[in-house]
Amino acid sequence: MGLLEYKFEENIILTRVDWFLNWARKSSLWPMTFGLACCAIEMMATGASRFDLDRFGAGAFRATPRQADLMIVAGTVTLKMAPCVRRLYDQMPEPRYVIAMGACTIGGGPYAIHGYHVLKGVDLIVPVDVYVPGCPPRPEALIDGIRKLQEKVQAQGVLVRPAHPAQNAADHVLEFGRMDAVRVKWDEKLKSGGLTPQDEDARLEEQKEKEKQAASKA
Amino acid sequence: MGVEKIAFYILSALTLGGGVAILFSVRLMRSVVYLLVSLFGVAGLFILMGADFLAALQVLIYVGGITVLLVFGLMLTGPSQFQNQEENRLKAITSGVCSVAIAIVLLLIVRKTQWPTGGVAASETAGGIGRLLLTQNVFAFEIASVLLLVVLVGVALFMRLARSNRS
Amino acid sequence: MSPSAFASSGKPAAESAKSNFGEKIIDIQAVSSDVVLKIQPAAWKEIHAFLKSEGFDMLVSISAVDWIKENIMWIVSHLSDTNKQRRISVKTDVPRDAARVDSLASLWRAADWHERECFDLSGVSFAGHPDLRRILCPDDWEGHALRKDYKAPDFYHGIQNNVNLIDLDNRPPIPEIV
Amino acid sequence: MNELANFLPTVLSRSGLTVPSALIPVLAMFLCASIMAAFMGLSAAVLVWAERKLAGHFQCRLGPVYVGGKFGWLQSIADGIKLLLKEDIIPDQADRPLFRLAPYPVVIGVLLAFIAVPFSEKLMVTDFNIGVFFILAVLTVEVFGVILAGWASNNKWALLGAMRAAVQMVSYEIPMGLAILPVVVMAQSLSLKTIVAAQSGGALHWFVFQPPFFMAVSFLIFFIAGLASLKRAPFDLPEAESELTAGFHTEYSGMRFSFFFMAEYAGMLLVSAVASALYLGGWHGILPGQESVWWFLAKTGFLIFVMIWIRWTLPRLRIDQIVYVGWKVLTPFVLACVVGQSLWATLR
Amino acid sequence: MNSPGVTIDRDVKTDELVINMGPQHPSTHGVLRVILKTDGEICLDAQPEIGYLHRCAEKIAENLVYGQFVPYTDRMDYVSGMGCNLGYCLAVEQIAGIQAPLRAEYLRIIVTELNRIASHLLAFGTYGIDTGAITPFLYGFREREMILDLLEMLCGARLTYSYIRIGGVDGDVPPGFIDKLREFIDIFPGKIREYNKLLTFNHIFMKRTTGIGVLSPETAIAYGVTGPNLRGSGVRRDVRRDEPYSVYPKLEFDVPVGTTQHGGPLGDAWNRYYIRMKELEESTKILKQCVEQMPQGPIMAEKVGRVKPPAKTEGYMRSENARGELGFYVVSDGTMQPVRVKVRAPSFSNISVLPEIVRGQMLADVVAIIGSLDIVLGEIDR
Repeated sequence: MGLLEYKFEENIILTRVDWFLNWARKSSLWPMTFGLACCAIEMMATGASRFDLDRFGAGAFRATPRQADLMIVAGTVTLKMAPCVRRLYDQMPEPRYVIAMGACTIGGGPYAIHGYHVLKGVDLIVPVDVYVPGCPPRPEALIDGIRKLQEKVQAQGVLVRPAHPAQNAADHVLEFGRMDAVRVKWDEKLKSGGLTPQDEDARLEEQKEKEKQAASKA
Repeated sequence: MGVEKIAFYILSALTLGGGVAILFSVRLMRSVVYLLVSLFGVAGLFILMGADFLAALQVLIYVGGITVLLVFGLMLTGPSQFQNQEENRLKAITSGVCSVAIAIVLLLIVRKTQWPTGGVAASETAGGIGRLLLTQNVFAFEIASVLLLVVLVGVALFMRLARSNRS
Repeated sequence: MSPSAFASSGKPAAESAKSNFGEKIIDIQAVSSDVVLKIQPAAWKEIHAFLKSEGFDMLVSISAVDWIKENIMWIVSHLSDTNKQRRISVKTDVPRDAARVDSLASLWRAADWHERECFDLSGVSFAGHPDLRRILCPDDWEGHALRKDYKAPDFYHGIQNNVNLIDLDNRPPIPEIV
Repeated sequence: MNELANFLPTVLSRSGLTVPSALIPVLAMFLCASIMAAFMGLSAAVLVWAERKLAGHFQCRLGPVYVGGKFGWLQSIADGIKLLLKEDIIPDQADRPLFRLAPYPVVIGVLLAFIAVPFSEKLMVTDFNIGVFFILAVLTVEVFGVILAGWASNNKWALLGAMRAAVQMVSYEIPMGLAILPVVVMAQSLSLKTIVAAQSGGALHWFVFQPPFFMAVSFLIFFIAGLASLKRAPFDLPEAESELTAGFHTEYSGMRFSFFFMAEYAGMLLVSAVASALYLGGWHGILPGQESVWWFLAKTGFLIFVMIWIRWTLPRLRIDQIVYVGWKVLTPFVLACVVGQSLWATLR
Repeated sequence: MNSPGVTIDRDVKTDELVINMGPQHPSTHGVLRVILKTDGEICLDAQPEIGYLHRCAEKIAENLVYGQFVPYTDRMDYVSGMGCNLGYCLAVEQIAGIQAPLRAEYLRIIVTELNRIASHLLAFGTYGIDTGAITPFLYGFREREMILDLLEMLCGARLTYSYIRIGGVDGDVPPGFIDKLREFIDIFPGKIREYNKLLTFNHIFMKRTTGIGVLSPETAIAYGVTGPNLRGSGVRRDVRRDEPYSVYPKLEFDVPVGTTQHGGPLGDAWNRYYIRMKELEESTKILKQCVEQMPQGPIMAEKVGRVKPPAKTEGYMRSENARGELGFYVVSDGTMQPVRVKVRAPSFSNISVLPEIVRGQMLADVVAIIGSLDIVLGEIDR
């Protein structure tokens, strides 16, 4: 679709086509079999008989990221696991979506303060579409998250760039733009001799500077 | 020039092209694929001659059996051996001479033999082949099957010996 | 048998150890759950070998307790006897900056992982361990987390790790993870 | 196809088109091919949906409900369109030409085999006089595609999957081929049309129910070997999800993956269709004189249901057990059946 | 090669293949990573790599007051959180000298045993998936939902309960709970028979799992393997019976051990699995007795208030969780925060035995063996 994406002005036929393509995408969100911790058990329960995720067409759990559309990050991501999560995300084909399930995934949860080895939010390493809070969220909550994601997908532009980018739930696409920019920047750093502690210090400085500015503004 | 002739040229090109490609391909796995193409060409030629039983046999045995075994062997022997080894010049010369000699002999045979011409419209080749195998050519057929049996028993025996040696 | 009876079930073994090792056993304590043999660090392995021959065939756990004020570390092991249902515990004091005892990996296979964990989290080194490396934290992790003076890193491979520095409204850009 | 070729000129002339007579067979061929491809795609879609619904009901849940109305009947359409829209990834280290090539033999193998399937007395593409044999031959091409896919992905799981596929095929090709022989002995022909025609006259004349029941055994063996050659549970080792993540198609995404997916379901249809033609009397009904394509479809559907049922009930075998079953159980039994049936046919 | 059932010869000499299984793999039960060295289908070596879920619980414990750590214990063995709650609370009660009232003890045992059943049902289901049968998983979850409903009535949570508190339990049973529990106890034995029919005695399943991953009693004890895995090897050891705590001395139950009468050797994967199925029955028995014996009375010890054990006291509490012997070693320095909480997780020792029992098995068996050990990564990595 890369060739056709955003290549058209808005008109009634293409909008219908867009609607149809988005309908297909949202009706068949195949999640990846990817459980990290406690939330994974609730994710399994969501797929099981009582809650039956398959009703929404999202029940075909795929074991390989290549065939999945949706990564439900279910459970605490640790720093040791973070590169793996990121690699799995990179291996998924576009369009891909991420649901951050549970408090730990959203912001470290109960492990945020003293958990030296816990990632403080999975959105530090992958862009997230829907956040489902809870510790762990009930299956109903996850289903609600998937419904929300379906709404978001339905509002996306496929052939036509939506009139109001903010409406395009996605920010998904914008998110990618941002990510690529970051990637380029870091790639350059890597080529010029790799990351050094000084780089991290510089970033920290930058961060503090920003905070100061924000504080002074306020 | 009918459809058949066009088909004949296409299939021959596939067969020969596949064969040549096998020779010049560096990766063993790709040459297996070229072999497949060549075999399909031959099968097509058989169909063109009305020998559809033979064509099916060709696909079943060569594609289903032989190439799969080849691939299996390739997979089991590890990635380092998938590239053709660099051969020395002497080997190249000897093999070249041999293949040229074989080609000449084959050509001579083709020239000398009186090939039966004309349409052999066989409606059901399978029955005919079966009849021939069990009447006229029964001896050759049985010899071939005995040969295969000997090979099977031999392999089983080898494995048994190797196993008892180890334990 | 009541729970308190279990707590003292290692008493005879502790006493026979005391009579065998004498000076090397500093004290026999009775805590709420076990009989604790308090020993010299140098005798760590031989006393465990003795207890194993006494019938304590299962090493349940090895843990270290960091007492930063006293500048010592406890290294504690818990043993149990699967046949006679007895339990006993062994404890030794080592200085914080030279936390080091002999490895028990040759006595119990279970000690392998327990000691690796103890090394990883508390920074106790076990002499004679076959493969003493980190087990829970990544290999390039710095510091030993369960030491009382441990401070978590602010960054790990470009990922922010200090929750106080993360701007919640404006999350930092996503880094390329190397 | 020949009927179509005869029928075509009248249709064309009626619609006012003039086509050179030399092109008519070619046109008929194209028409047939596209009809078959459409049929295969559609039936695969229906089967995917049916499997998901059935699996749901086997597992005390509903399966797809919301997509496209009441029964989720548009589910596989949505899946298919989504798969078409997905990004097509070819891994960096993969053998690119082979990686691109691999899905096609898989689909073409199954599609070609459909040529020889007799849906009813009239409704079949062409009646080969070696029909059964042709189907067997063409199916091997499919497995070659699978092996190629596993190899070209340059992924260890995929490679293991491909190796398993090869092993499985070598073990099950022979029982499957031999299981056909008793039928051939009875019908005195390799043509599927003749074979089905030989079973006319009610359920008692179907080959499965022929005394002395060598046929029933060989039917079972054919069905089991067919399951194995389709890589369906409990023989789904090449793509064993819990062991090899997704086996030979681990690295395939989007469109290319959908080819494998489609081929699996079309393969189910094919094996069931062939089995019902060979043993269950094809288009003949239970009572004498009933002849309809619906009978054929009903029998095929029943066999597909059994396949789905087996899949959602049984655990998976291990590779050595699969080889054991293939060589040491099925092959001797089917050989006995062949010999027994031949003796029966000559002595009778 | 340590399995008498299956012997595989290396007939064809081929290259060794190093495969990295996990941390994301459908059958590593979480984020376990196993580095496999294989020769074709035969596994020559397997090294488990853990730590992908290291959530620093022990460090967190040192920064919280005693009572606040209870929710974190839920998240250790997140499949049977009640057992962890119980172990931790008993450990703290031991060093702080608190005694929970009798009704609370009974309630604790009821919820722990219910949770044990839920945990074993999950193990049963995922083991089905590991061996390729998907439906048992959903059957297991069907009954698991009933248990979760019961527990939800008690404490409002489905997975992470924090129902057991230091000094007692969080709340008394709501009306209707006991009836629902009785109903569950009545129908559950029938369901166990259904599971056995569907999976346990399935021919293919038995062929797949008997004789693989044989764990001898000596190896098991040397590695500190406990719980159903140890009992599968024929060692009759169960903390509930051997060193009883809470009200277990008053309850009658069997400790099932591995058997050879179904064809496999002692300590194989099937036996480990079968022990869990047997324990489902035993837990149901315990539940029945608890419901009958439970007295009226308070559910919280008086004057628990802020827990502040005396300085330099230590206690090591062993309890039998669904996966084996769960130990909490709590050391106090006289403040309201513990100086050290060490968790002796059963799965930690259970998975360390993996290299020993997968050597020489086939790749599919590796998956079946990991499944039969029934590990929970939250507890291994803590």
